[in-house]
Amino acid sequence: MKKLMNDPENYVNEMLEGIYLTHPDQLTFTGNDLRCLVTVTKTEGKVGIATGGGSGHLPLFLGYVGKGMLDGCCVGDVFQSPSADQMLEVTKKIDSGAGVLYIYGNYNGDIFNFDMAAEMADMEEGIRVEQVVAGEDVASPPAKDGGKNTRRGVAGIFFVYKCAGAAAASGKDLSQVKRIAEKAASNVRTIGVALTPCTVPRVGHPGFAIAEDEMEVGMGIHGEPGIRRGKMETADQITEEMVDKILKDISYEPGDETAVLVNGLGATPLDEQYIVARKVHQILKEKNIGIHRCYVGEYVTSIEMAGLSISLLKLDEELKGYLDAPADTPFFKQIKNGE
Amino acid sequence: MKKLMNDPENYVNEMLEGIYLTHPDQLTFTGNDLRCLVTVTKTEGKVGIATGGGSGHLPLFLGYVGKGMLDGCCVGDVFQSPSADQMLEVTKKIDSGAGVLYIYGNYNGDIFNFDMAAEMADMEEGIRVEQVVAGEDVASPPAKDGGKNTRRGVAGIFFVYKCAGAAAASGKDLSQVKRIAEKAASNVRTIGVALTPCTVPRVGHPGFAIAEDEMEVGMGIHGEPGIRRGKMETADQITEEMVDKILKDISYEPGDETAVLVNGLGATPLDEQYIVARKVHQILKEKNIGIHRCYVGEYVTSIEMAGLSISLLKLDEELKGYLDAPADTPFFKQIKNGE
Amino acid sequence: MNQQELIAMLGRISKIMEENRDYLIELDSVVGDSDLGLTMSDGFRSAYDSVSDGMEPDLGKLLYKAGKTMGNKVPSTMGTLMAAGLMRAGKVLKGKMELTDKDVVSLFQAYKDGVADLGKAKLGDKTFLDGFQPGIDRLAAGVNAGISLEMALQEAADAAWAGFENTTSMVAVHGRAATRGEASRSLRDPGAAVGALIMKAVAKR
Amino acid sequence: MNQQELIAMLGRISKIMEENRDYLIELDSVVGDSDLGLTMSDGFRSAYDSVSDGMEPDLGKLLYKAGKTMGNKVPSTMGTLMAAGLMRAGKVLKGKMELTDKDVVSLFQAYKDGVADLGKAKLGDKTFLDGFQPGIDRLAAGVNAGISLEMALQEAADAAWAGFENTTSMVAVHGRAATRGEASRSLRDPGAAVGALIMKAVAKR
Ligand SMILES: Nc1ncnc2c1ncn2[C@@H]1O[C@H](COP(=O)(O)OP(=O)(O)O)[C@@H](O)[C@H]1O
Ligand SMILES: Nc1ncnc2c1ncn2[C@@H]1O[C@H](COP(=O)(O)OP(=O)(O)O)[C@@H](O)[C@H]1O
Ligand SMILES: [Mg+2]
Ligand SMILES: [Mg+2]
Ligand SMILES: [Mg+2]
Ligand SMILES: [Mg+2]
Repeated sequence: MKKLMNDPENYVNEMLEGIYLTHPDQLTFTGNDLRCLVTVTKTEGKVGIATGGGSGHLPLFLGYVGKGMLDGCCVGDVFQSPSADQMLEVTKKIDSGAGVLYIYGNYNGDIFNFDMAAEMADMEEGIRVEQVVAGEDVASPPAKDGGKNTRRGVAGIFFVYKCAGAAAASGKDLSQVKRIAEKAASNVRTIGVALTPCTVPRVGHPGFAIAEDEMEVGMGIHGEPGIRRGKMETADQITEEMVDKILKDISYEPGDETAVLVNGLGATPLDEQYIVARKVHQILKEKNIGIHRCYVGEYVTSIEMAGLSISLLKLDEELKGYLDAPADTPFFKQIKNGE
Repeated sequence: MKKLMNDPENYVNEMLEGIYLTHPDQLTFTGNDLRCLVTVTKTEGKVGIATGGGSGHLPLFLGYVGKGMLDGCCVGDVFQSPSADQMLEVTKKIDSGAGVLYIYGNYNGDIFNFDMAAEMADMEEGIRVEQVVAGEDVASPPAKDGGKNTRRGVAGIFFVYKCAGAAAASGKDLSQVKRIAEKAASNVRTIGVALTPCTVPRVGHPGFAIAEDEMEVGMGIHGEPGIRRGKMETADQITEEMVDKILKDISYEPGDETAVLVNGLGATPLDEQYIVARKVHQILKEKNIGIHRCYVGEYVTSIEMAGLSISLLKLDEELKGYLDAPADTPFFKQIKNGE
Repeated sequence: MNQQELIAMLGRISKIMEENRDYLIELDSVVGDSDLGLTMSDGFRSAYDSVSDGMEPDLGKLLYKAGKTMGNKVPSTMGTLMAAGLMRAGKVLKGKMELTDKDVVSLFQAYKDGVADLGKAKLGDKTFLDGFQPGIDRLAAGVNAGISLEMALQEAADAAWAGFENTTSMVAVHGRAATRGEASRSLRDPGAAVGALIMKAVAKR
Repeated sequence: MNQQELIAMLGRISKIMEENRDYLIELDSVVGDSDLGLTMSDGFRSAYDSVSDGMEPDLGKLLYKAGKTMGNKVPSTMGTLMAAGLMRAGKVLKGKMELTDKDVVSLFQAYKDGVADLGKAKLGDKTFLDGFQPGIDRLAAGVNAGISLEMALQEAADAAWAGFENTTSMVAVHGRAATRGEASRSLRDPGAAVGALIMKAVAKR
């Protein structure tokens, strides 16, 4: 492991200090706690949206706090949930009377702590809180009939933020913003492929090993095991397998429209991400599925893992409208067409 | 080497196909040659700005073609210059009567080919072309007194694009745009540190070796040797050495202002880049040098090299104005404050 | 058990987690995200540190405070569950300045209830509970049968460890390991190891 | 030298670059960016392919076309310089359908001039020229002295190779190697190797 860092114990806090020094006009923190990020521009009467989760995924989570996206975010240590107290702190700061929506990934630690925070917000502060848990990794098992979602939340949460954020910015109320977030969450599917492991700074060695000529299809963003490990294949072959897995999981009719996210996990160059994006375009074109928007880049990483993920968001007119809305956060800017 | 690619021979062209499929509303190509990129929105009467160079540095070069930045770009194979014919093709397409400025890095192959293209544009097409060659790596030797610039061009070229692009967008004429580009080029300084090598896809193995506990300070973006190789140090120590080298090379007085670019080379997580940005802020604050803007992220990469570079652009009021102007390219968007 | 003994017990738990930091990282790296060694050693250390000054005479409040501190320090799955366990134990023992043997049994039963209520896992789901509850059950049985607390705790520790080892007969249905389905069976559950280590530390006095 | 022989000579240059692809990559990886083996084998191959059909009877135009093609195919430092060399040779020999021994000498001298004019390097600057010009000089001397072209070329090839080996006595002042300053001295120059390889391929007929 070679990392540009000081004491691994300070990895997250020093990263956060760098963030605040670099983006003072967009981000600040609350409760005297660097890990409780909030936007500097609070809009009265707007539904607040908060997220949170472990560090090690930049620009997720905190990078999406800003105009048209999120209002606040708690981050924990690398791959660790922040605490319920921290989430409550952020909730208090971003509520402006219209209530707060939590959007976060489907992980035990996060669920436990967001649940506790929501209860405290209600009991102690009288703030109405709703929750949407995003889990869309088709490499993890789907819910047993009627049971709760058992899938890992990965890069697709970006689309949930984008749509919910735009809905809140447009003045929708809490139940509407929740409905739209749920619609995005239930229409997105993701699958990843990992080529190398990643190292939690405080652990100091990779979380798993993978041979020089191997890849793991379906690996999670913390190194959770995937569907199969095998010899490296061509980008086209891998992309076909991945898109195929997604399309087997959610039905698209010819003529349907989708948004694509090709997401680098950390060490894979943009070149390779575009080589994969090219193949995604070709496959979807062949199936007569329209691509309304395509995003390529690092949106949700796994520290310095090599590999990438593909997410598809099935669109209707409502989601398209929210997806197209402008946004301005430290890590994601979308300028409205024609502006 | 593990890369998500197909035949290495098609690496660049397939990457480009992915780019055009993903950004059809911003980029297209000319002369039936994928490697001759131009913006889709030509502004009559505006000075055209073209750049070019080898692939393997995304988002450099082509990622900065768009509003407020560049009009056209030629890319070659990985780490190889594009040809004079290609540059001529782009030049013809982007000229709208006000002439064209070439901005490119200080490398032999690029110089030879841009020189030839400029001559052809003048002789064959009657297009006025001016050139600014950017070379600011303080780890490479400075010009011998009065001689031409012998420094490698690295990440600092981003600032040259930004300022020249804003000047051209504001309607300045060719000689003014050139003057501003030169001002930016002569006031920027960069130094990098590499932790791992990178692999040219068609070569198939790393260009050099570096031990698991070593780093190389001053390495160039194609793996050119740096100033010293040594044991890994803390982020704070490395940052101090790097900033020190820059400040020894260009004088800043207390009260001067600068723009900072902390640039990831490919495999180094954003977390680590921010840990370094934090230290840069601390050092400059101590010296009473004001940071007008700070950019952190991957702006100029070396395929999948781990490491980063630090660039400082010494500012005056004129450069500040151009730096603050909005921009909208596939890879770089800046929204004007208060918009 | 008096205040000093209770604090010492928390100290032993903290120590055993530190000693097993790499072991837990190792176990978690096979099924999860490798952090368990960090969260358990940091978490129980912070729990212990928050009460080691002996300023809190109410042993219920003491446990509650230790739990609250741990929850803020390491809010991972296991960190939060352990915090919930300590806090529940604190609620149940609130007001006591000294614990009888039966109180000690209550402490661990409440701990387990706190974990089970937040996590909603059942015995056999291959979680912390499977490395903890067998110990609690044996402890209760021993104390009820009138053997010495020391001996009951020793037997409890052995039972807990056997419970942990026995997780290789179970399929995970919660947390990261659950995504492996049947493939999780052959693996030992890291959270159950924590349960067994707690019982081991408690017994070793 | 007739058209077929000239084309065959270009074919041999292409072949030697292919055979030395990894060797040149190796040399360039020490001082530069590792691409020289790729650019030289791709470039001379494209130069050869563009004229191998024998449709161009004017040997000057043939060389010019080969150079132009190479410049478009591999516009790196050396690719562009080699293109400039071929194009200059083409200009000088324009109109000839057959080359005398003196013309062959002119060909290589023009080639060298094309490279020198674009690159502005001097002998001793540790470039292509240092592995090429010693060969040309010997070739000219041999032909002037009246020895057979075959023997003159063989002597030229040996002189060129010695020139290449001798680059370890020079400090680079151009291109990527120049940033190493004095440290570049002990290294053999990759571009000079190309110069020597060209002469070797030319001699081997
Ligand atoms: N619902 C649950 N109830 C009890 N224990 C659980 C539950 N879910 C997971 N666990 C335990 O948590 C352990 C993993 O803890 P931890 O490493 O903190 O998880 P994570 O890193 O995924 O947040 C598992 O081995 C399991 O024993
Ligand atoms: N100005 C010059 N004139 C002649 N040869 C040069 C000049 N500059 C560099 N060279 C040669 O070019 C070689 C490197 O070529 P190449 O690998 O194509 O460069 P790059 O990859 O940097 O574009 C050097 O070894 C040197 O011999
Ligand atoms: Mg965890
Ligand atoms: Mg090159
Ligand atoms: Mg874990
Ligand atoms: Mg080279």
